[in-house]
Amino acid sequence: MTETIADKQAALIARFNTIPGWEDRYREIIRMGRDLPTFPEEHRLEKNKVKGCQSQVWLHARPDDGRVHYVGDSDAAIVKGLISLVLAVYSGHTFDAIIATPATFVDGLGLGQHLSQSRANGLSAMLKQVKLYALAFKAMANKQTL
Amino acid sequence: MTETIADKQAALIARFNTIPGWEDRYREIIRMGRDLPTFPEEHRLEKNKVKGCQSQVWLHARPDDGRVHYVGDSDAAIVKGLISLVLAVYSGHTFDAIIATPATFVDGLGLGQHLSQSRANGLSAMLKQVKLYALAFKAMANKQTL
Amino acid sequence: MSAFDIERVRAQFPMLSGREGARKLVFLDSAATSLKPRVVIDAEADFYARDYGTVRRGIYGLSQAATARYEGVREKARSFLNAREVNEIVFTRGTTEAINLVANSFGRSVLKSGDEVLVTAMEHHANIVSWQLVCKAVGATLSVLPIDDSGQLVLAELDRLLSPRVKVVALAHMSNVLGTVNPVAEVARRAHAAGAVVLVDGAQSAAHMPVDVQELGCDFFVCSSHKMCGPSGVGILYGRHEVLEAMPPWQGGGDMIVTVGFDETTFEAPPYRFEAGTPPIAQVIGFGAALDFLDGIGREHLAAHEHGLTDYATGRLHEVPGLRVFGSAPGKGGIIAFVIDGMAPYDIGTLLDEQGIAVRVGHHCAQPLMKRLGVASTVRASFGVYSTRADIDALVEGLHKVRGILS
Amino acid sequence: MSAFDIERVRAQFPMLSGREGARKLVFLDSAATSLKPRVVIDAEADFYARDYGTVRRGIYGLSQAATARYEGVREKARSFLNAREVNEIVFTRGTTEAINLVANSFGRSVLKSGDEVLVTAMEHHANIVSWQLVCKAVGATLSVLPIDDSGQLVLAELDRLLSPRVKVVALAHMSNVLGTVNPVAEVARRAHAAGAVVLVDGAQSAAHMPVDVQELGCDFFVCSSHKMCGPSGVGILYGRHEVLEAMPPWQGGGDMIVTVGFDETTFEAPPYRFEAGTPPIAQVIGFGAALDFLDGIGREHLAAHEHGLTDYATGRLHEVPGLRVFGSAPGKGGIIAFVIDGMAPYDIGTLLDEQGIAVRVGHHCAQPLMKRLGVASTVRASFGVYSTRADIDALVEGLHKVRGILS
Ligand SMILES: Cc1ncc(COP(=O)(O)O)c(C=O)c1O
Ligand SMILES: Cc1ncc(COP(=O)(O)O)c(C=O)c1O
Repeated sequence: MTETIADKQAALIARFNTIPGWEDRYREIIRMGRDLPTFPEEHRLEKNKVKGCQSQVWLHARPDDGRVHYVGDSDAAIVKGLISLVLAVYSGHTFDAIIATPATFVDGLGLGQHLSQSRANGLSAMLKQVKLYALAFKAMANKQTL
Repeated sequence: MTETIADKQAALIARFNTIPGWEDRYREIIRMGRDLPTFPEEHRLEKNKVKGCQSQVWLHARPDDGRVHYVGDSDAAIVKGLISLVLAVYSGHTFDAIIATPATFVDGLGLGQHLSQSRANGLSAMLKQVKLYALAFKAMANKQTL
Repeated sequence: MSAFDIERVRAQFPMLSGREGARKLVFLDSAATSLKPRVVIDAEADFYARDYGTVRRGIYGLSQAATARYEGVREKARSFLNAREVNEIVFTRGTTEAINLVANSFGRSVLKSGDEVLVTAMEHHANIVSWQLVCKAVGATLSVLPIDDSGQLVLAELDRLLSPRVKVVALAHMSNVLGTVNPVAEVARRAHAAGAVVLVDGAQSAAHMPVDVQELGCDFFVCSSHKMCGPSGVGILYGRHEVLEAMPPWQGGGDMIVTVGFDETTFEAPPYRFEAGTPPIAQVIGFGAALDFLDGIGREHLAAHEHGLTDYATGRLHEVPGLRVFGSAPGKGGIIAFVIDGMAPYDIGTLLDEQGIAVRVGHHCAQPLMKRLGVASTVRASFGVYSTRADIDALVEGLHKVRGILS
Repeated sequence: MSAFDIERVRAQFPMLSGREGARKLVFLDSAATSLKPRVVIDAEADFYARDYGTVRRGIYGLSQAATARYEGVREKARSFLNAREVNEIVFTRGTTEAINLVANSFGRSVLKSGDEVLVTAMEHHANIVSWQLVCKAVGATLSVLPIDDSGQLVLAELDRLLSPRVKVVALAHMSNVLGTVNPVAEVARRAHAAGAVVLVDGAQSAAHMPVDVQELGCDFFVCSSHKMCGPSGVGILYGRHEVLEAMPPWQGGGDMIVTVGFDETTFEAPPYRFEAGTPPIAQVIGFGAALDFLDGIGREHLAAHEHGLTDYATGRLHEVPGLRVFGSAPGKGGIIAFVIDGMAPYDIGTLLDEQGIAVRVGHHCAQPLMKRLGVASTVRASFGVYSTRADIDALVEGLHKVRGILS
């Protein structure tokens, strides 16, 4: 895995910029949501719900050798697509890379401004949760090596 | 007593209109306050206080053969003057005349607008109290004649 | 369809006419909050710029004049609701605070352990949680009048539920989800016969139909300025004189007292007893302009206009395959909640927003009702005085486009 | 005297510059409420006209943008008070509601029969009556830290009064009558050592000096927008995270819940837990413009300007025969309460008003303090960012004229 988080964001933006209309950009997002791996039912728990979203969002993560692997789901197709974008960008990277790299790609996708600034749609809550997992795993790992 | 309440109001307004500056109009009001008969100390009671005034105001009334006689006082010189105006207009008139005749003179005195529209200075509270006495005495009188 | 000139009405709303460069707004969320006419915006701004003063405290002219205008709006509000006395009108921050005032002042002084507060299955959280908090504090319980599948109260259950333990009946005048207009006068009559007082949540009705609190026969009626073409931050609690008079103060502070001592304090009569501290002065004055605006149109005309839109919208929405509306009570108001099979309300709302169409998505602060309806959330379109058939046409077209993207 | 251009400041206040035809206003009642700069009036009006939407509820763009601005003001307020976290800022209607929130939520959950709330002899009714009501409900009592003849707290009495029964110490940052700035950090240190939490009433300080809640070390700090060049109808409760976090909700309604059921309801974290219902949205946004305005001037400059005026006014007022000022604490703020021998404050205020000079007359919502001072009421002149020596000169001249009429 040589591609950085920043590389992946740039690639995503480039790809979306080739899609002309907003309808097709949403179609692409929704399509990506459909490709999201099935969310394991054993993780569909209250504690894995991301708070502050207007739709239901689940996010689970596991650490693996200094990296984080995420799975996610939502009952809304667009949000599911956004999750798949977020995970495509962040999943599988190192604790430090995830913690250090801000999510800049959302503004570049050519979607309504509200998707990026919203407390309501939960994208920011989701991104926060992604980072919190990395922070928590890093803290645990440091403790174990002490 | 042939002069009506309306006559008296008109006379007051006419008199004040001959006074050129606001300072002298206030001096005249304050002078009239000084002429107010001494308020009988036995009536300086909580129940005779007029509520809703920014200064302290006392008002007492007694019925006499279908007419109301008022006495009043205040710790503020201007308010005392206003009381004396009000009593000069209303005191000694019949229940019905007092109840029926609105106080129109205040606007005509050439004082700051605030004196007339105020809940705070208590002029309206005072006028209300003047009418309430007349109403109450009338009700009592009707009951006695039943 | 309407007895007034809708284009003239719309021209008075800068959000609809005056946003240069912005896309035309299709605003279908009037049940959440209404747009503001120019007269309301100006009333508040001019007050700050030319006539600003605090109320009830100053003897100087500006303060006296502000007080007179503030109290003048109280009289306007009395007349708007046809209350008997101006002292029956208390200004609050809005509906929510008004209900909390009643729950805390009236509720805490009257409710005892074992007592009940009866609400309905269609209430907004404001009319549930406020009572829950007080009930919990005093050991009382909440009971619930159910609704049928058309979204109407099951009145047949009312008398059974009105046990002598019920001290308060609190219900919406108009549901913010179903649009149902409840038979408040009938409920109040029966509640009074059972010895309970009645609070009517008029958040959704006040700006959309004539309201006469004497005809409704309720003890309390509450509403929010911001849903009535007025400023945010202000609302009305109407309380029947005898009930208000007997209520202890809730919040303590300036202007609600007669005398304050460290040992003993005596309180003003209503409404002042319930207006502690500096009130939302400029907002009350703006609210006065909103009441004049609504009365200038005439609430019968307004109700007729919105009923026409509701009928039209109901018909047109049924053209959309898989669309299901919640609430089919006869005479329902201008609020239409719906879902479309297989599509998340969030997705529908987001894709309508991309088309400049503002609808509300979610539980609408009525989670218990959502549970009763068997959904987690719905889309909701709601109308105001400025809404048009063109708005509804845009919604229906927008929904067709949404379907094209989502399926 | 001032490090900023006072004429440029004044030009921004329409009440001082833009009232065509009106007499020049000498406004000396800023302690009651402040005038508004154009930027604040416009921020609110433009929001209604161009960007109006409700907050926290809509997924459509207008609502999202309104939410972002609303939350942006929360961050401005955090920075204005130097709170640690943005979640420590709760929007209320004003100081009075903020104190009542603390008294009811914190007070009712912590205070038990026999406990005490310690206030001072110079408090505003808002910081007395709110506590009295709660004390009465739970069987606690109010104790009082006295003041000396210069209008300063008698700190020597503090430790004696800080018995283990004292759970709350509530005091003004600046007295609204005496102008005294209290040594809040010192009081907070000792109160914390005794196990009490500390509420600081910042109604009079927030717009007139730099405020740093971390330096003050208080648990709560409250203030009102309308006294800070901002709109009426909004204010701030700052609460230290740990304390706020542990407090139960006060009012129930929309936006303060996570889930609502008829059986059980769970609540949001602070600050949302304490903001039930639709908040004063436009007012919060206008308040943000006011905070920017004050910060643009710089609160050190502002404090220096007002101290200069206070010194100047104190000197000039002593020219008036028989005039007696209450409060001579070193470093006092821009508030001067006085009486003139043999003249009722009401008469003085009325005759100043005739000359276009607005001062406050009365008990200033501080009846217990009036009793301590041995008067029923006083005249009060108070300054704001726009006040000038010319205002003070007009006052002194006006008082000479008043004497000429009254004596
Ligand atoms: C010291 C103090 N506390 C509290 C208040 C009450 O503020 P508000 O009326 O804005 O709630 C005031 C102002 O009147 C005050 O000066
Ligand atoms: C029926 C009903 N009750 C209460 C409320 C709460 O009103 P507010 O948020 O203005 O206090 C609303 C609006 O959200 C409502 O629709």
